[in-house]
Amino acid sequence: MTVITYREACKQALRAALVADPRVFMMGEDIAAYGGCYAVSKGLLAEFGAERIRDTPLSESAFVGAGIGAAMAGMRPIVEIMTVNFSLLALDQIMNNAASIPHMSGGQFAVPLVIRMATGAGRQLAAQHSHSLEGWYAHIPGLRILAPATIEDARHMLAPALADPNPVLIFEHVMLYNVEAELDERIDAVDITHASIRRAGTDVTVVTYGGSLPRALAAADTLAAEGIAAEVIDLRVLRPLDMTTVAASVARTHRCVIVDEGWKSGSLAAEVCARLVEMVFYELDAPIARVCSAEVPMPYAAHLEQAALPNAGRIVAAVRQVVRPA
Amino acid sequence: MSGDKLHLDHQTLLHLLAQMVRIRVFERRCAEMYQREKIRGFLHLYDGEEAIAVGVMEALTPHDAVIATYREHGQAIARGVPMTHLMAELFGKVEGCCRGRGGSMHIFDRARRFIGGNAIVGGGLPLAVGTALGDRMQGRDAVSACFFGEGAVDEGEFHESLNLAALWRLPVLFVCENNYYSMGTALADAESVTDIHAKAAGYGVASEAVDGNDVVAVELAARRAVGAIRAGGGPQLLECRTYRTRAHSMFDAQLYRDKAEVEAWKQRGPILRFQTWLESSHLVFDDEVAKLEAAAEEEVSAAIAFAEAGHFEALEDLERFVVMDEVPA
Amino acid sequence: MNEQQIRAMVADALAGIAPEVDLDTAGADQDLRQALDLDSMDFLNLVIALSQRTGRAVPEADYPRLFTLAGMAAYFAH
Amino acid sequence: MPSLGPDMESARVIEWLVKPGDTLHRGDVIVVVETDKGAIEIEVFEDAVVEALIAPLDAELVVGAVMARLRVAGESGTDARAVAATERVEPTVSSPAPAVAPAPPSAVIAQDSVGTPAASSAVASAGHRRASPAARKRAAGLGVDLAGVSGSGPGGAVLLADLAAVSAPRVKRAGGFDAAAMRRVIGAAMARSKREIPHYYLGQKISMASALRWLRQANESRTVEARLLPAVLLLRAVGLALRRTPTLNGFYENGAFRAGDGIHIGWAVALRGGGLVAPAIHDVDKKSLDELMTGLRDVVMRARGGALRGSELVDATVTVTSLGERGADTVLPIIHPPQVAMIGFGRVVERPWAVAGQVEVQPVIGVSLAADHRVSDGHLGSQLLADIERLLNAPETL
Repeated sequence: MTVITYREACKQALRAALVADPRVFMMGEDIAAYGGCYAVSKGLLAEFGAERIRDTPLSESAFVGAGIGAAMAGMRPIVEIMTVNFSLLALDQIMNNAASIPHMSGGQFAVPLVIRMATGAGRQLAAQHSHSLEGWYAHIPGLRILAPATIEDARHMLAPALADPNPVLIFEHVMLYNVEAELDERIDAVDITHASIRRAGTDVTVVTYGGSLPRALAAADTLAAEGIAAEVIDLRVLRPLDMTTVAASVARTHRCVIVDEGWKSGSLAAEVCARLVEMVFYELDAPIARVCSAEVPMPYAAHLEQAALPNAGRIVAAVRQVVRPA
Repeated sequence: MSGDKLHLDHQTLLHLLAQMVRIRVFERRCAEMYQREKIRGFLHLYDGEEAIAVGVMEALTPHDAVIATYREHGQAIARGVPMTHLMAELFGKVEGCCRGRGGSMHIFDRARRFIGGNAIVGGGLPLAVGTALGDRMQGRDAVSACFFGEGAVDEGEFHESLNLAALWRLPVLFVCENNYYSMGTALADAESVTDIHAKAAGYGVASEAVDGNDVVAVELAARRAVGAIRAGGGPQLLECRTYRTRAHSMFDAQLYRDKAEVEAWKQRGPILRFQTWLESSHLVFDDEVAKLEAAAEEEVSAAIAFAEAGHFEALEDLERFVVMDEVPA
Repeated sequence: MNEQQIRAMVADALAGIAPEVDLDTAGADQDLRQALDLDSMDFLNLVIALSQRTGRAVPEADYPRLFTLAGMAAYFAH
Repeated sequence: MPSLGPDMESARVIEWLVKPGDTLHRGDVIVVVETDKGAIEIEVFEDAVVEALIAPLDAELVVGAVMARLRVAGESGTDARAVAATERVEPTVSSPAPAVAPAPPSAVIAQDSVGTPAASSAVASAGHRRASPAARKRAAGLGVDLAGVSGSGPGGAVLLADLAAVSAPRVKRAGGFDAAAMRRVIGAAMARSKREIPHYYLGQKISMASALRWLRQANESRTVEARLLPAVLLLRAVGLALRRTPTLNGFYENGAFRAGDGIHIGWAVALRGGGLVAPAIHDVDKKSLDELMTGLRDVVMRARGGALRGSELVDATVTVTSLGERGADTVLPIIHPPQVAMIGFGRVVERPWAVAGQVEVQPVIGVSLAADHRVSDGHLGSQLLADIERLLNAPETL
């Protein structure tokens, strides 16, 4: 067992992928000489050279589109977008080309591309660097959307993502990069298909992913002291959703709270809620509750930003209301 | 076929004419099939622009990649996509090249490295940069030929892609089919600088403007450009000036241009000009033109019959190919 | 538990089993099955209801002691 | 009128550029029509001669309507073609989908690949009582009427926890029950049965000693809620026995016997205040005793509450009546048409019974069969009764 950061786990995954397959290369803004906006790719330029670690101009549409084209020409590109807000400049390429071409071409072309990007708030980066838009991407057929929330997932999700013949988007929450944990070296692979029960419980199911997982686990600790046993599920894969795991848990606990840093309106949390109603309506003993971000562009001031975000206290309050309604 | 010299022998000339006539006949029958509701959706025909696809494709090899526009029947036919599979696709049949999932605007043919009609204006340019990058990283001697209209020059992708291709000296041939109207908006109403090929200089991309209605001129220019790209000179841009003599799509009253203007361009149409020149120069024999026209008619009729006889994809397969099980070999 | 209490409890239970019957027509020593036209399913459901309300497990062998209101009062008195 | 776009439904003729007798060449513009998008010229795709202009100026024509009649070069006048409508029989107005669809789309399109709605198994017996879906489901399973349960949830909503304390099934008889009408229906059905069905009757006495002993032992270890009634053993025995005599399980219709698609036993439930219904308990031969007890409790409660589903009243392939512990000791049933058999059980009574040459007092039940002679005869009927006896004598096999 060694203790490493989430950032280091991401870097180890990239290095291993570059070593394992000569078709793998990286491109993105400031990933090479600068070392990556969040320092994830620091050192890779020296190790692998400028041909495989490519700084790009600030042209999200062009370099994401080039990643799609290179994937269709036989490469296995890893494209980094600095932050999810910038990915909107490449949304056309992701949606209209990467996600559509396999179907539109009648299966003649696949797009084996991985796009990584930072997501989420908490670093006072305000409204153009802090949003959680992964739910939008999870709307799009043809994409696989991953949200590694643990050191193991950060270390091991990349390899199966690169092996996937479809475009895979990996969302790394900015508040996780500095999280330290022991990397269990007995684990050398993870799947990118299933949700994971991170804590077992019988009274309520708390469904979350990404940067909200630590908050949900902290809330579960608090609740346990009150005699409420919360089961915490990490979705891990935001598309296609593993609703089998989630629904089975809710069928046991009969109650559910969904924690999602995205906005509530039209969110991933809304989707999980709707599917639960479709699948286990008659198992529900309380309305499904959601803890999401306040519906504001993320503000700069620390107290406003924190007030806008889900936190353990809000999760605890939501669970109490669901388990012991007033 | 490589090199930038053009041997204007009898067979070559006939071939160029035949290719353009095949496209023209195909498009005429498409219009007919559209009005009979055999073809639906948006249908954009290539009449008047045939010399560009035919001329450029002559300069390419089967290893090269072609990234096309949504007005791409002519590009597909010139690249060698069988008319049968093309027409079946337009009919929405499973025998179509994309099993009826793409339609007129999204023609793909993997075997011919024909990487898509693309119905997002400018959407194909980054893709071409990517295929060129992938080819070069894998040591392939291949050019990515990217067709786009002058409307795509309005888009950021044009500028991002020229810059990136030039920055990385990638083997991309940017082919601008400048027909002076992006749908119904005249070039001068959309671009501050209407001399499109001049924009390439800002990115250090070599460029040339050519009469897009002269098939020989297009082929010569394309051979020059492809030769320079293969020699490692980085991307090139070819602006082919032309005119579509039909409406933008089938449902277009053409309120934005004069009939006289259309008529004048028709008189300069690529087939009429080339055929007249061949005949007046006695480069073709009397019945050869009639024969290749009849052959084109027959080929298109056979394609229509093939499409008619085709089948619709089973509804159970609706969601097939959304998520791929493997990367096609 | 006196007879009044048991009568109230039985009336409440019967409201869920056979709401159309009128317990007032039954005397304390009358066999409820006959007085109220309860079949074996009704009677079993009545036993279940009384067992749950009193928290007493009622063995099958004791069923005959529950045929009358008086019997029930005696049975559940302890 | 040709279709020029997926959104075009019709257009107005504003100018004919040709007249009858004109010779046309492929590509000639012959008419101008006004569409939602402005005036558009219509061309011909073949060389032809104009025979007649059919659409008058200013006429609004739907897509597919005939505009003119042309004679294509080489054709005689009689089979001249209509412009732009050469292959059309019925004009369809602006149909963007292909005219031929290989299969009805509902099966595929109504469902996506991501999560299908769970089937609803709850019974809507509680009106608008506030209750959680889970409480509703459990209440339905228990046969509990939520109206009688006090809820601890918001606004008095019934939650699962509230049901844990709730006891017996509570069902209210649906309003508007008309005893006279039911009597007329029963009368009509029984009169038809007596008129049309040539009944034959068989009867037999069966010792219930083994069955009741087994049941007593089984119930000893069960909570009161989980206990079984003797009726369940009878039901199960009949269900299993009918497997070997399928011609007693089904219908006589249109002059022929049709076997039932399963062994669905209509269980005759007497209603207090008069009347009788026999709702079906499905696939009796495939269900455990516990499942049959649950099913029996469910249909009895709902029959008395007037909450039966229509299908339950017509699904039965055979009917069983049991007079219970306070009835007569023999019943001679009348078959419920179009069924072909009915089995009746009398009251269990203590009778002297010879066992191995000794007379003992044993609980005895009279079982009887009424069956339709058009379908079966007494030999087969006897076999059914023998099988029922064999099964009741070996209750551990039920």
